[in-house]
Amino acid sequence: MTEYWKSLNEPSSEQDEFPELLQIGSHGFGRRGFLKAAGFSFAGAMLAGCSRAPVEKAIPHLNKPEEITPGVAYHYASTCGACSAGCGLLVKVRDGRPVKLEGNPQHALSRGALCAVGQASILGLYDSLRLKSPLRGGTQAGWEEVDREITAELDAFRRDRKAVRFLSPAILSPTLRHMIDRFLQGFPGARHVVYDPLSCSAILDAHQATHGARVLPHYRFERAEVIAGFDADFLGTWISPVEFTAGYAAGRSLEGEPARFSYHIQFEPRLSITGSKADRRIRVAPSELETVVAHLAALIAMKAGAALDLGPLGPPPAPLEPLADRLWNARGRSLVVSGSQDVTTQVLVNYLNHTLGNYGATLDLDRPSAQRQGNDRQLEGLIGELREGQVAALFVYGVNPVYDLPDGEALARAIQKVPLAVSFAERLDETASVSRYVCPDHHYLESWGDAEPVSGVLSLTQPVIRPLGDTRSVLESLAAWQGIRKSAYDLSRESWQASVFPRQTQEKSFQTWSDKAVHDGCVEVAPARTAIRPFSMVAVERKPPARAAFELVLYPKAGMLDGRHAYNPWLQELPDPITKVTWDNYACLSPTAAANLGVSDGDVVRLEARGKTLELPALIQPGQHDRVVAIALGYGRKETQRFAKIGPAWLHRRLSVGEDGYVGKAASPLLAFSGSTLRYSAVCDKIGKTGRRQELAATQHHHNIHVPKELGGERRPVIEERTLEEARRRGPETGHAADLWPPDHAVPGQRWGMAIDLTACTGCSACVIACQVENNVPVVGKDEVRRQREMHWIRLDRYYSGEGDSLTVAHQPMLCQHCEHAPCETVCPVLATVHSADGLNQQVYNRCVGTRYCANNCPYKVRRFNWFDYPHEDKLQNMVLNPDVTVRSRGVMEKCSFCIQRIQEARIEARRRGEEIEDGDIRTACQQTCPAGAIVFGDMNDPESRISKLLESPRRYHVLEDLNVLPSIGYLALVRNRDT
Amino acid sequence: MATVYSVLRRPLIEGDKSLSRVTEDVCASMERKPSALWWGAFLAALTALLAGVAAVYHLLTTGIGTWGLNRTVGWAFDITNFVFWIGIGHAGTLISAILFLFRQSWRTSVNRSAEAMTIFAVMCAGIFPLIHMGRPWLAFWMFPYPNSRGSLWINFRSPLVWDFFAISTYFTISLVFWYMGLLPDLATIRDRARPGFRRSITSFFCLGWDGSYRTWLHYETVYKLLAGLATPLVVSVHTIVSWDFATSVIPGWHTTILPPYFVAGAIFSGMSMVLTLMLVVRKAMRLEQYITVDHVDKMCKLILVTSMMVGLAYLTEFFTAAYSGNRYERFAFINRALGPMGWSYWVMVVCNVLAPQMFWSKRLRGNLALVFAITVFVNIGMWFERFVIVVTSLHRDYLPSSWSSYAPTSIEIATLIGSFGLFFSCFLLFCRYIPVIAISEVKGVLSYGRSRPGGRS
Amino acid sequence: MNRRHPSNTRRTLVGFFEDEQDILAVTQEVRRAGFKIADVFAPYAVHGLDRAMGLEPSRLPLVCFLLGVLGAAFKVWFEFWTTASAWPINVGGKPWNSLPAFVPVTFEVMVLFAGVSTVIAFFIVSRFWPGKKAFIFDPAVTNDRFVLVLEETDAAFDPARLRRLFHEHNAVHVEERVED
Amino acid sequence: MNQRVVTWVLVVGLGFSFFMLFGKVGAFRLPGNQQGYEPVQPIAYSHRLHAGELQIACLYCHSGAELSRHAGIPSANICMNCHKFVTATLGAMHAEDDVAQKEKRPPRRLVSSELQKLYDALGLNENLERDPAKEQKPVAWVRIHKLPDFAYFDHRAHVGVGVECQQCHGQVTTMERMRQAEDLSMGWCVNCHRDVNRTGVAGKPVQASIDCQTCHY
Repeated sequence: MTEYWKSLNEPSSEQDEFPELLQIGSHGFGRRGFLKAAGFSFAGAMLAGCSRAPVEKAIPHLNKPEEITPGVAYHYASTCGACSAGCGLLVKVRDGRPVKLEGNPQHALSRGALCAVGQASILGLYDSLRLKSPLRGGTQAGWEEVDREITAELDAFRRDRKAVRFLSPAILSPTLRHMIDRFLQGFPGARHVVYDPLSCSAILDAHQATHGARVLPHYRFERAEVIAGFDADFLGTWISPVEFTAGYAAGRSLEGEPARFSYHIQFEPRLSITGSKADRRIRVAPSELETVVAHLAALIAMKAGAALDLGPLGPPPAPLEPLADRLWNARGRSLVVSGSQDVTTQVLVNYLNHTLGNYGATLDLDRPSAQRQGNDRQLEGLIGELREGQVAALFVYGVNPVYDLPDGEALARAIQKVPLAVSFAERLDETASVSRYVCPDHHYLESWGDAEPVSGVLSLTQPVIRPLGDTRSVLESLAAWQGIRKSAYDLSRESWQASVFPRQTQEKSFQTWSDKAVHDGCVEVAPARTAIRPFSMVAVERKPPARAAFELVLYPKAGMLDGRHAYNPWLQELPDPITKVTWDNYACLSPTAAANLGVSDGDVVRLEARGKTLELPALIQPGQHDRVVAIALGYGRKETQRFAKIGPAWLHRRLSVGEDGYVGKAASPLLAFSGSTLRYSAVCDKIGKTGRRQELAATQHHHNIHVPKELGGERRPVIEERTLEEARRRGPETGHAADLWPPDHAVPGQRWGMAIDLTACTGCSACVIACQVENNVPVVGKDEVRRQREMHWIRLDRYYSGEGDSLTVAHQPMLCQHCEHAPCETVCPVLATVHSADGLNQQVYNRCVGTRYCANNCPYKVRRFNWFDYPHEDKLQNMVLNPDVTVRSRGVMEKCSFCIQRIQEARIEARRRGEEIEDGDIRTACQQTCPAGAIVFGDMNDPESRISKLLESPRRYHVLEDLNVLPSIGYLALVRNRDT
Repeated sequence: MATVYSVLRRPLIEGDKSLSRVTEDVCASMERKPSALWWGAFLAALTALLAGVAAVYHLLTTGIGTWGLNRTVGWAFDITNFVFWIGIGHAGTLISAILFLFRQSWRTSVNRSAEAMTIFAVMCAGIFPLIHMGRPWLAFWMFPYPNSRGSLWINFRSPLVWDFFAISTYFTISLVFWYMGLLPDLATIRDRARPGFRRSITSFFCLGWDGSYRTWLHYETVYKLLAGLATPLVVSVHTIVSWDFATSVIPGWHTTILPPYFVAGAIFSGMSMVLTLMLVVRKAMRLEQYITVDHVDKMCKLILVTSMMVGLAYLTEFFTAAYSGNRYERFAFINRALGPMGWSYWVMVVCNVLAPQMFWSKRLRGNLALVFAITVFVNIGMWFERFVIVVTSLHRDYLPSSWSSYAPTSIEIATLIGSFGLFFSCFLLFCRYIPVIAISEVKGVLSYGRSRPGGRS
Repeated sequence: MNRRHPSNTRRTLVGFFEDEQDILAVTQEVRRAGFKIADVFAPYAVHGLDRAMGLEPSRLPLVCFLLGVLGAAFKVWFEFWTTASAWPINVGGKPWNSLPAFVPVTFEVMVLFAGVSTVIAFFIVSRFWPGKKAFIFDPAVTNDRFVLVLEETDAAFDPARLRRLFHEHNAVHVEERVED
Repeated sequence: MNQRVVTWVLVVGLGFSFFMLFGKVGAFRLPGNQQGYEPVQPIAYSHRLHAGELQIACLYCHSGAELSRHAGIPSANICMNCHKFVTATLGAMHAEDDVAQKEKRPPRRLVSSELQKLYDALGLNENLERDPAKEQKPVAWVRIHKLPDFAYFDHRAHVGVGVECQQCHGQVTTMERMRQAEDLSMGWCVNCHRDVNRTGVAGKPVQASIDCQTCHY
C-alpha cells in the first residue's frame, strides 16, 4: 500500500484510522521535479459530501523511466556526510524518495555498518528549515546576482591583494580539496585553514615532530591484542568510531576462528563508551594524564633499554607495571592511543607505539587517515586576523566557528566586519546568520562527490534525489566564481580521471572503472605518497600538572558530537549511551563529588572556568573521577529553537527547550587555545549549587544491576558476566524447562530468532536510530520522555555495579523477545497480539483497542503505547516515513516486529524468483547497522544458519529464563578479559 | 392492642408499627418536598459529576497521555477505581442474596438501598474499563459478534474478556433482582398516588401488580432463585476481577491468594459503604426505627470479621513471598512496604486492619459517629489497597532498567471525583423517588420478635 | 388473578381482613368447608398461605435450571468453536482448546441465561407486562388489607354461612360482587 | 388474548435478536465497504474493448503486477505504443481510408475526442509530436481498488503463484467502465487464503498464510 500520499484531513472512518503522512499535491515544494522523480503516486483529495470513503486520485507518469518500477525499493551506494569519518552508505530509495540509510558492506572501512548519527542524517534531507535558496544579507537572492556580486568583489580583492581565507573542517573529498586549492591559487597569500570541531590537532602536531609529516595514523584495532587508551573514546566519538568498533569487536570475538580476545585498559577522567567496555578502567584527571603516559613511557623505555629523559618522575602508579609487561610482551600487536590535546603527551604516545613496534602493525602511516586534518595553530592565527580585521574574504564551509569556538560573540562581530563573508551552510546556523552571503550547499544525498577518508580508500557519493531546494553544490559554487560553469558531476569525474584513476591498475577504461566505482560506492586505489621520515624522538619539556579542586572536561556525546546535528529530533531524543539522558546536557559529577557538594540529580549547579560561568543541572555519574566535572558539547544550538513545541499538546505539556529557547546550554565558551591546540579540559575555578532544580529527561532511573540496599540489595540475574577463563571453559548447558501444554503449535517452516552478543555490544545506540527510521517510531519530546513515555522499540539497558575504578558497566539491547509463551498474547482481549506460524509475536495495530494489559504483563517492558497522536504536520519531514510500515495512531500498542516488513519483502521476492531465503538475506534494521556485529537475526530451524550456531554457544542465556516464556532472543554472556 | 414482646428476640422494627404505618413512614420522604439538605447534597454531587465529565472529555479528545501513566505503569487510577467500585458493588447482592439465603431477616431494612448502591457502584465501575482503553470507541470489539473480518472472534483466554462478561452479567442480574424486589412497592406507591404522573409511571413499571397470592407464590420462588444465582455470581465476579492480576506474570500480581482476598475485601468495603450511607439515611430520612442500632451493630460485626480476613490476607501474602524463595516475588513485597510507594501500603494497613479493631467493643459499636468515621476510613483504605496492588507491583518489576514511578494528573483525580459524583447523584435521586426500604419485606417481618394472642380482642 | 369471562356473569363473595393470622385461619376454614377459593390478595407474602390455599409449588425452578444448562452448554460450544475450530490462532502458545480458560465466561453466561429467563418466565406465567392495567379489589391491598375472594360456582355455595365465618375471623368488611 | 399478545411479542423479539446475532450480518453493507464503486474516469477508457475485444493482456499495461507490490496504472507512453497509430475507432479510420482512396488523397487523421484528452495530457500537437508550447499534465485517474492503509497487499505474491486477475477484480473484460467487483473486506481475503490452502491455485499447491502480519505491519 502506498499510503504516504493520502491527505491528513480525511475523516477517520474505520478505514482511515491511521493519521496519514503526506499530501504532496497540496505541497508546492518541488512538486514538478518530485512528481517526475517519484513514481506511481496517489494524491489524496477530499470530495465534499461524499458518503463513501474519500475519492483518491491515481496519477501515473506521462513517460515512465525504464529502470524504475513503482513500489520497488532500489539501493544506491553513496558516502555518509554526517561526520568526517566517511563511512559507506547504501541508500534505500522508494518511489524516488530516500527513506533509509544502510551501511555499505563493500566499504573498506565501515564494512556495512553505520553509527547513530549516520542513520539519523537522512532526516536532514527532509528538514523543512533547510535553506532553499542563497541569502544576501539575510534575505533571499538569486544565484546569478549572488555570483555576480561575489565574483566582482573577489576580482577587486585579487587586484589589491587582499587576504582571502577559506575555513573548513577536514575535507575528505580530493575533488573538493583540489577545487579549493585551485580557487585559492587565484589569490595571492590566500590560505585554507582547516580545523576539526572535535580536534585531534595534537596528534598531527606530534607526528609532525616525530615523523616529520602532519599525518594522522590509521589505527588498526583489529590487529591489536593489548589496547591502552588514554582518554580516547574510540568506540564512541573519536575519529572513526564505526570502523574502530568493528576492528575492536573483531579483536575480541570468541566465536571467530581462531578465537581471540584482546586486553583493553582505559585511563579516562569520565566514563566514556570506550571505558564502559574496557577490561580495566582507571580514572585519571586530565591534568594527570600526561604524567601517567610519561610513567608508562619510562617503564617501556626501561624494558627496551632505551634512554628517555622525562625529568623527575615519582614511583609509577600501581596498575602501570603489569600494563607495561603486557604491552611489552605484545610488541607489534599492541596499541596505545590518546585523545589528549597536549602535544607532549601525544609525542610520548608516539614514542610508546614506536618502541613497542606498533608502527606499521597496528598504526598505519603509509595509508594515513584524512579524517582529522585540523590545525589549531593556524585556526588561532586566523581568529587573530579576523579580530584585527585583516581578512577581506572569508569562506566558511562545513564548520560553525561562531558556535564551535570559544568567545563566539567576538568572532561573530569580527565576521560581520569581514567585507565578503560567505557561508556554505545548509541551515542558517550561528555563523551563516552573521555572514553576508549564504550559498547553501546540497544535502550530501543530493549531490555528486567523493571521499578518501583513509589514503587509498575512495568512497563515492551520488545523488539519490533531485535537490529539494534551489541549493548548489559547493563544488559548483567555487567553480562558478572561477568562471567555470560545470556541474558537480563533470567536475568530480574530471578530478577522478586526473587524480584517482591513475592510482589503480585493474581497469583500463575510465568509463568502466568509474561506472563500477559509482555502483560499488567504494574502490581501493594506491595511496597518495606522503613524505614520512622514520621516527625520531624529540626532547619533551614537561610542566608540572596544575592540580585543582575541580577540573572541567568538555566531551562530545555519541549522538550530538559537536552539535552539527542539533536540528535532528531523533538524535536529540536518543538516550546518551552512558547517562541515558535525552534532550539536554548537564554537569556530570562523581557520586563522591556530588555528596561533597551536596547536590543530587537535577540540582542546577553554577560553575566558573576561564572567567566564564555556566549553569547546568547536575547528573551523578558513577565511574567518574572525583575531581572532574564533565559537560557535553553540542548543546544550546540556535537550530534547537525549533523544538520549542515538539511533542503532543495537552493540558500539562511542558516545553522541550529551556528559558533561553534552546535545548541545553552551549559549553564551547569554556574551550580555550593553549599550547597551540584547542583544549577540551580546564581548571574549574568554582562550582556550587544554585538552589534551582531542573528535571532531566532520562529513560532509565535505576542504574544498578542490584536492587536498592534497603530493599535487599540482591543482584538481578539479567546480565550474565564471565571472565575470559570461564568463557573458554565450556559452561553449563541451560536446560529446557518442562511444558504443561500439548505441543499444538508446530513451527515447520522458518522460526525467526535473534542472538545478541553482550561482549560485542558497546551501547553505541546506532540500532536505536536505525530502528526508529525503519519503523516510523515517533519523536515524543522532552516532557514525554520525562514522563517515561519514550517510544523507541529497542532500548539499551545500561547497568552498573561497583564504583570508582572497580565500576563495571554492561550494555544490554532490550527489545521484544518474541516469546513462544508470550504473556502479552494471552491477556489481549481482542486478539490484537498473537503468535505467527514462524514464531513471531505479532502486534496488529488496527485491531488494538489499547487496554495496555499486554504492556503491564510484559516482563521485559518492551511494549510502547501511543499515549497521543504524535504530530505529523511537517509534510516534508513525513517523506522520510517508511511506506512499508503503518504509522500508528493514538491509543494503540506497538513494539519491535523483527522488521516484519523486511521478512515479508524477502519472502515474496524469493517466491517470485523461485528461490529459497538464504541465511543472511533478511537483516533487521538494528542488525544491519550494528558496527560491532553484536546482533544476528535468522532462522533457528535451519541448523546451518549463523544464529543456530551462536545459540549453541556456551555463553548463550535467556533473560528471565526461569519465567519459561521461551524468548526467541538469546543473549551471549558478557565476557571481560580479567581474573574476577 | 396488647402486645407481648418476646424475651428471646428483640423486634427488628422498633415502635410497634402497624402495616399502614410502615407504608406511611417509608413513603413519607418521597411525598414531602425535598429538604434543603437534600438539595445541597445533590448539587454538590452534580458538581463533582460535572468535573468528572470534563476530565473524561479531555481524555477522550486528547488521549490516555493525559493520565500520569507511563511505559512501566500502564494501569493506575483507572483500574484502581474500577476494582474499588466493583468492591463497593458487592455489598448489595451480599446483603440481599446471601443474608436472604441465611434467613437473616434483619436484612430487610437495608437490602433495598444496598442493592441500589450496588447498581450505582457497578455503573461507576463499568465506566473505567471503558475509558481506560486507548480507543474506547472500539470497545464493542470485546463482544464476540459475527463480523466481516472473516469472522475474527475474541480471545476467551483473556481475563479482560472474563471481566467484561462478569461485569455485564453482574450488572444485569443485580438490576433484575432489584427491580423484582421493587415490584410490590411500586404497586403500593401506585395505589397511594393521586392520579397523575407518579401514578401512571409507577403503574407502568409495576407491570400490573395486584397482590394476588398466586403471584406472590411465583414471586417468592423467583426471588429465591435469583438469590441462589446471585450468591455464586457475586463470588465469581470479584474472583474474576482478581484474576486480571492473578493470571499475569508480574510479581505482586501473580498470587493464588488473590481471589478469596479480593472477595473478602469486596464484602468489607461494600459493607462499610452501606453502613456509611445507612447512617446518613436513617438520620436524614427519620428511619431510625427501621434501621436500628441493632442493624448497625450487626454490620459492624461483619465489617470486623472481613477486616480480619483482609488483614490475614496481607500477612499471608508476605509469608508466601518470603517462603517462595522467588527473589522477584520477595522484592515485590519488600518494595511494597518499604519502597518509594510504601506510604500507600501503610495507609491501607492502618485504615483496613487497625481502625476496625475498635469494633470489638460493644460501646464503640454503639457510638454511631465513630462507626461512621471508621467506615469512611475503611473506604479510603480499600481504595488504597487496590492502588497498592495495581501500582506498586507494576512500578518495579523484573528489569531494573524499566523501573519507574507514578503520579496522578489532575485529569485522573477529577475522574475519580467524578465517579463519586455519579454515585451520589444516583443515590440521592434514588432516596428521593424510590422507597429506600423494602416496604413489603419489612411488613413480612413486622411480627418478628413479637407475638399477638389471637388478633384483636 | 382476575380471570374474566365476558360471556357469562361471575358472582364473587369478597372478604376484607386486617391481620395475617386472620386471613390464614379463614382461608384454611373456607377450604376445609370445601368452598372454591378464587384468590387471596395480600400486601406481602404471608408465610403458609399457599398451603392454606392448597396451591401447587411454582414450577419456575425447572425453567431456571433448563435455561441455565442451555446457556452453559451453548457457551462452552461457542468458545470451543471460535478458539479451536473456526479460526484457531496461536495465543501465547496455549493449546487450541484451553478448556480451563473457558470456565469463567461459561459460568457467567449460565447465570445470565438462568436469571433473566426465569424472570421473563415469571412475567409470562403471572401475565405481567409494562403498563398493564391491574384489577384492584381495594387500593389498600398493597397497603394493609388482606382480601379473600370466593367464587359462587354451584348451589352448595352459601353466602350467609360464609359471611358468618368471615366475621368470626374479624373481617372488616364483606361484600358480594357481580360482574358481567 | 392479552397473554397471547405478550407471548407473541416475546417470541418475535427473541427471534429477531437471534437473527441479528447469527443471521447473515455480512448481508448488511458496513461502512468502508466500497463494493460496486464505479466512478467516472477522466478518459472514458474501456476495459471491455481493450482487454475483452482486443484481448490485450492485463500485464501489458499493468506491468508492475509481476515485479512490484503495485500493479500500477500505465503511464501515457504505454498508451502511445498503439495510439500513435490508432487515433480513432477502427471503423471510422477505415471509412476515411476508403474515401481518401476514392479522392486520391492521403487520408486525413481522425482523432476521437477521448484520445484527444490523452494527446493533450502529453502536450502533443496535431501531428502527434511534442509541442513545447503545450504544458504536460498527467492524467488523474480515479482510484477504485484501495485497501485501508494498515493492510499491505502485494501483487507480486499473488500474480506470481498464478492467481487470475479476475479473481479479485471481477470480469474486467466485460466492464465498459471499471468497477470494484469484490468488497475487499478482510473476511474476503482470509477466506480465499483458507480455501487455496486446501484447493491450491490452478492445480499447484500453495501456502497462503493467514497470520495477521501477512497483511498488517
